[in-house]
Amino acid sequence: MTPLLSIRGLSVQIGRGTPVDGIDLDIAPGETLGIVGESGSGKSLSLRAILRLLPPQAKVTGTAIWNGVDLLTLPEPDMRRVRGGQIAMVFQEPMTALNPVLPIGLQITESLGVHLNLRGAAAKTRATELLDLVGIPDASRRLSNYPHEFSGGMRQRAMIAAALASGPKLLLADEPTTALDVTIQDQILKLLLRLKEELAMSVVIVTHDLGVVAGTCDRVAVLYAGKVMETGPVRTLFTRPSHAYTLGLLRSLPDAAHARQRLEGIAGSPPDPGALPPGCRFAPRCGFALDACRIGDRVLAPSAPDQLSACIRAETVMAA
Amino acid sequence: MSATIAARRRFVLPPWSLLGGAAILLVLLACAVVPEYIAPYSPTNFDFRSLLQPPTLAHPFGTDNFGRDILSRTIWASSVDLQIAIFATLFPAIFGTLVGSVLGYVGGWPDAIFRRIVDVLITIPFLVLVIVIVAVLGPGLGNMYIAVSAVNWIIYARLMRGEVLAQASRDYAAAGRVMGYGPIRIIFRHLLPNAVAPVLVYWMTDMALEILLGSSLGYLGLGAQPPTAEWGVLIADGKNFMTTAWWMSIFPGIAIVLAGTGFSLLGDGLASMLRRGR
Amino acid sequence: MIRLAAALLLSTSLAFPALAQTRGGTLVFGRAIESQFLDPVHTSQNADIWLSLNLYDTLLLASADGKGVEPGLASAYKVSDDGKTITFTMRAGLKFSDGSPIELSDVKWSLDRARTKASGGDFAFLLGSIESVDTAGADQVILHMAHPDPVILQALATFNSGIMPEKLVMAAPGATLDDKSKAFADHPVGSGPFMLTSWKRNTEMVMSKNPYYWKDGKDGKKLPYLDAIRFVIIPDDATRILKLRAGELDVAEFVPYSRVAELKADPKLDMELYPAAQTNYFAFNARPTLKDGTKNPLSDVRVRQALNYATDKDALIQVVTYGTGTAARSYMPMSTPLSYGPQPLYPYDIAKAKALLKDAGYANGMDITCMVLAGSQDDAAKLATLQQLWSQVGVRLKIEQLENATRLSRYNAGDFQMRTSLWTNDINDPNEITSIFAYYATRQNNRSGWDDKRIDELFDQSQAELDPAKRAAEYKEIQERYAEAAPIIFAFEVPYPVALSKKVHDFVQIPLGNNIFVNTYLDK
Amino acid sequence: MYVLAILGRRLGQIVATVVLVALLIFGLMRLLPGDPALMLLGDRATDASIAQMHHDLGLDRSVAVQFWEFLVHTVTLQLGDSITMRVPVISLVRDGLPITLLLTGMAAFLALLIAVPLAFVSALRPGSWMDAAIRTVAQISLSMPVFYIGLVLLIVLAAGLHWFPVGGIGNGFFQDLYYLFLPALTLALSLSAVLLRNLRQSLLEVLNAEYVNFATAKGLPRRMILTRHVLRNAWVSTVTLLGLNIGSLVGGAVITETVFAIPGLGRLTIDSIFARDYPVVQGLTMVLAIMVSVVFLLVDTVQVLLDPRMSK
Repeated sequence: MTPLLSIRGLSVQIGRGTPVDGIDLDIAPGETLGIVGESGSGKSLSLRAILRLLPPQAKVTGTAIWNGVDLLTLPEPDMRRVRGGQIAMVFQEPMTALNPVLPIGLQITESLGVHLNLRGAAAKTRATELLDLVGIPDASRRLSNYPHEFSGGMRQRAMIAAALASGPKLLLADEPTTALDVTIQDQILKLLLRLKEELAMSVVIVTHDLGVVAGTCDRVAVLYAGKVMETGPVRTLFTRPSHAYTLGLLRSLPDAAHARQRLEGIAGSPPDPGALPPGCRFAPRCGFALDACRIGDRVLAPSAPDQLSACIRAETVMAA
Repeated sequence: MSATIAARRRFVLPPWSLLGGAAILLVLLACAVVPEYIAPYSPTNFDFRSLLQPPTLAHPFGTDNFGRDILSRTIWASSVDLQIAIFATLFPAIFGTLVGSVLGYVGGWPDAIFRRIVDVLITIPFLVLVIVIVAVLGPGLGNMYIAVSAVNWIIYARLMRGEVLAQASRDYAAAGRVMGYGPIRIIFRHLLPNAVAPVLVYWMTDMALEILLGSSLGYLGLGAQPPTAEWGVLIADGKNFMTTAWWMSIFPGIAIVLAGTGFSLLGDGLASMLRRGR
Repeated sequence: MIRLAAALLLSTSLAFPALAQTRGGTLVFGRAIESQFLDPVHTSQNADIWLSLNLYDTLLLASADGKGVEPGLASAYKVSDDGKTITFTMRAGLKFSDGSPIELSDVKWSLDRARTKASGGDFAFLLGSIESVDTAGADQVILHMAHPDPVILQALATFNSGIMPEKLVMAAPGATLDDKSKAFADHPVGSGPFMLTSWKRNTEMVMSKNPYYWKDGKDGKKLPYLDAIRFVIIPDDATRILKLRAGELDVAEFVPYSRVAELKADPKLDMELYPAAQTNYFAFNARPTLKDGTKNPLSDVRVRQALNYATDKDALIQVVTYGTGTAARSYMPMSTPLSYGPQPLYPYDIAKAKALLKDAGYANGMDITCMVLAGSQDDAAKLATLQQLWSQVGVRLKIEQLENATRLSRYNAGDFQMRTSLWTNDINDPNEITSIFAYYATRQNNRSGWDDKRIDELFDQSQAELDPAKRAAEYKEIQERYAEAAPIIFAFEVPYPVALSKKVHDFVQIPLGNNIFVNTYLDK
Repeated sequence: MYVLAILGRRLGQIVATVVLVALLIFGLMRLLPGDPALMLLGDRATDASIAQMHHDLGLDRSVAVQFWEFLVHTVTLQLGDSITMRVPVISLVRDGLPITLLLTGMAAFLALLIAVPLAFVSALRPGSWMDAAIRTVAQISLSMPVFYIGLVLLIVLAAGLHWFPVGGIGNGFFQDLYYLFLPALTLALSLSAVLLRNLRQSLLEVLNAEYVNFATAKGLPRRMILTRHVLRNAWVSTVTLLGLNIGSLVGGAVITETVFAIPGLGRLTIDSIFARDYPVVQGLTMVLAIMVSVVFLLVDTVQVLLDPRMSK
């Protein structure tokens, strides 16, 4: 099956550092892909690099093939049609992602005008439907409200409505639940899954919350210091990780795959993107590391069916 | 992620602006402290053999209508102007900061009174108020400091009050209260150090502003009194000669711009350092 | 090339000056200060005095040389032999600027008002010798004098004797004469060659031609030549000159001396230095003790003389006036009638100064404090020069910078040691300046506290002295005694620096400062 | 009627402020050494003429009586008569206020006109040579005394190139606009430098804000993002700053009006302080205080319009 979006060698360079360093990922139609990693692992950057949302200081290289064209070199006007129209994105903090001085309704309809040429009453009707769809009661009245008049969960719903307004084929969700209460998190995740079915989209969820991945994703990619450590179906990867880092992540959780909490259990801290260690970037913190781990480049290699790992000690890890 | 980029940028910039600002100000400070070793001529002695000379090797900045060397006057003026920058702002900055931090924390009726005072003082044009006070006390720099101090502390107090209000609502202040610290300790050990950054930055801008105010008062005859050399007064002296002896006003003008640039670079640098520190 | 052509054009126009006066046009005059009040009797500021004669004509006019008088609204006058009656014959058909006739009653009323202490303001003393004013027949105005007054004719040519319309003043709103005068002075109607047509305070004042003015021009038609004068207020010297050079002004007054040379070199301008009855001096407090109780060395005449010798007038003239001034020869400006001064007073002489100081017991020098006007570049230059000069005789001169209002208060209270000063005559006679400078009763001799009974006596005599020779002798003695006593530093006289566009002709600022526009005309 | 209540309270505050301003200025003016009579009489003053003038001006009455008269004047908004010009202060206000309003208004407008586009250019390419050039020019105009900027503009643009008249005011509104352009520009330059600094900073913050990323991610055209999402937010702090600077704008007008020979209230205020013309100083500071208070009120209103969060 042809992937919906195919990313090859995606790198982001900022100053002397390379926080994203050659990432390869494929997203299949209808699939939900999770990207996990500690903060600073480059997961958010990668996501934003795809939609070219990074400031000019950030140099992005590689390819991201969408419908046969490379998003990273697409002319700006064409790129604008892709953004929102074909690939949408929701952000972590709805409070900052929604413009505080504009009414919610306007922030939904402006995208309708640009992509679907819907304006005036028609746009308003559609916006009401969208707010309905994301489960905001009394939608038509709420259009004129400002973000500060919404609760946290409602804001996130409103942002999702604004993002999905023009019927995209792919939704990039950047830590969509991190800023929310646990009870609300569930509602939002359920909403995303429902919308995914109803709108027949693919979804990429970036998160540091393994629980979110376990509950929603089909496939998962684990990022560390700007590189993909391991990818594979959620079930197999969580039960039999083939990378020492993944194993470390899972072990750091009291009840892996279920409890939602921050990844803090691995001793040491991620390397500075400006001063990366040679060899495997996880090696300095890794309990499995050998001398061989500290030299040479790592490539993803199959470690199990559908599962790729960059760990030369994959077999030992799987056995652990 | 944007945080990462911002952090990188901060990491590069502060040394530049801070060092640049400090370098400029150090040069001015040298001129201010030992002008007699730097200036080639006396700043006040007339020389009727060289009136209104354009810049030459002997007089790099030219001479004025009394034959005084502009370079020497500009150098000597730096001590007066740095004095203005410091003395006109020192009291307002310190007093205003103290008052503002106390008011921001205490609130209540002292705060209400303060807000009334602010209302009154900011509705009278600053220059008008300063002129009236200077006229009451008599012209001259000393009285200008008093006049500016009487009015300007308000700005610092306002700034500080706002910052402290914001800081006081944060967790550590509450934690301090729970631990039974007195208000004075909370204000001065916890709130003030955290809230002082914008005040410091404004202080730097204010120094440049006061030099300008000094020159405005000089223009109206209320600032530094001749034959004292002060940049603003030097510019005002040169105003009648702008078409015939441009050097009289241009060089002191450049000095003011330099000093202003120095202060604002220093302010920018301090700001980013403090922001990084937080 | 273009500049050369312009220069050629200019030189031809210089070679063949326009012969005839052209009529019409509006003269734009840049003023440094605004008039305040246009009632000639209540006028005390130079800005008001200097324009007053254009609005209010007087019975007599000062002659061009400033020493005598010539007929004005009165076509002839006759002084009786005992000097106690003066009869004026008024011109026929005189009218105010609104077209109403100037009645004899208007003349009587105006002079009565101007000479009475209660209604006459600060200059009533000029007319103090008049006992009563009478009219007779159709055109006679008769002054009965309390005593003969040698100055009365000059006084009648002075601004406060301007003739005003009684009916219109009395018809102006207001309960008292003062209130009426206020209301009237806002929209005055007068007898001068011009009339006020609009006045936006702090902006501009427009005077237009009074169509009923009596005097004929050289072309046989009624004066003035100009249609109007627009006075524009431009307080900043630099701006005023820029505006003149940009052609937006025809005349700019009070050109700083520092720019006289530059403007003289401008081929499009006439830089005029009109002789002025104006003198620069430093006033001393000559009382034995100062307000704070300390001993005042300036009470010793030797010290005052020494300081005069220690002052290099030429240096002052160079520094302050860029060479445009002349050294003082008397306390009064030399254009004052009866002024006496064979040579500049107290030529620069350090040795003499030192000797006098030693004699007075100040061989080791002393401290003197001088009040100056804050922000005045002239004062700053004067004091910087004095500091350098006097340091050579051991005098340490301290400068006290004061804002004008404070300075005046301190001065009037006698709370000063020395100050910078400038005097301008308002009348073509030595009596005004003498009464202020040398006659104790008026105001303690210019607040100096110095007193000379003999001068007081001479002055009293001169006030009623009709014999010109005797009067001249009295004033000569007064001036000699004053010079000897040196209650001031005799410094220098300065001219009025006025820059005019070349197209302006026959404008004059007389030594008293009055701007005379009646003969002024503009090239088309 | 919530709005009306707020407005009412604000008006009350303004009245209280203006009365306090009047009291403060009355007190300060009585502390001033100097005597208006001497200013009027000058060097010709004699003891008799001074006493007469004191009586004429009502200055021989006790301070308490003068204060009472002043209070009555203040409450009835009768500002009294000028001592030096002998005309009602209110007529001076009537002549001068429109000019000062126009001058400061134009200056504020020009300052925005200069600051906003330049701040955009600067903030969109931070660190570029354009950014550096703009910030340098801003620093220079911020460091130059107002009278110097004014004279330079006069010499170059008016006297040199003849694009503008050298000072003064025109006849009628549209000519005034032309005459006041240079002085307004003079005032605007330093203000625009202040605004530019601030606006650039807020633009940098806003441009990095998540809602701008979100707007971009929605596929909105760049221009729409800048005008609708970026500018609107950056406005809030700029308008606040502009409001806070109105007082200093009026202060700057004092100097500008002198340099450009403009008969506004600023110059008149200073001249009257120097002349000890108490009624004029008192009247004008009150009028200026009212003017500044109204501007503050406007600023608050605009802030609420720009940022709905402020209405809380």
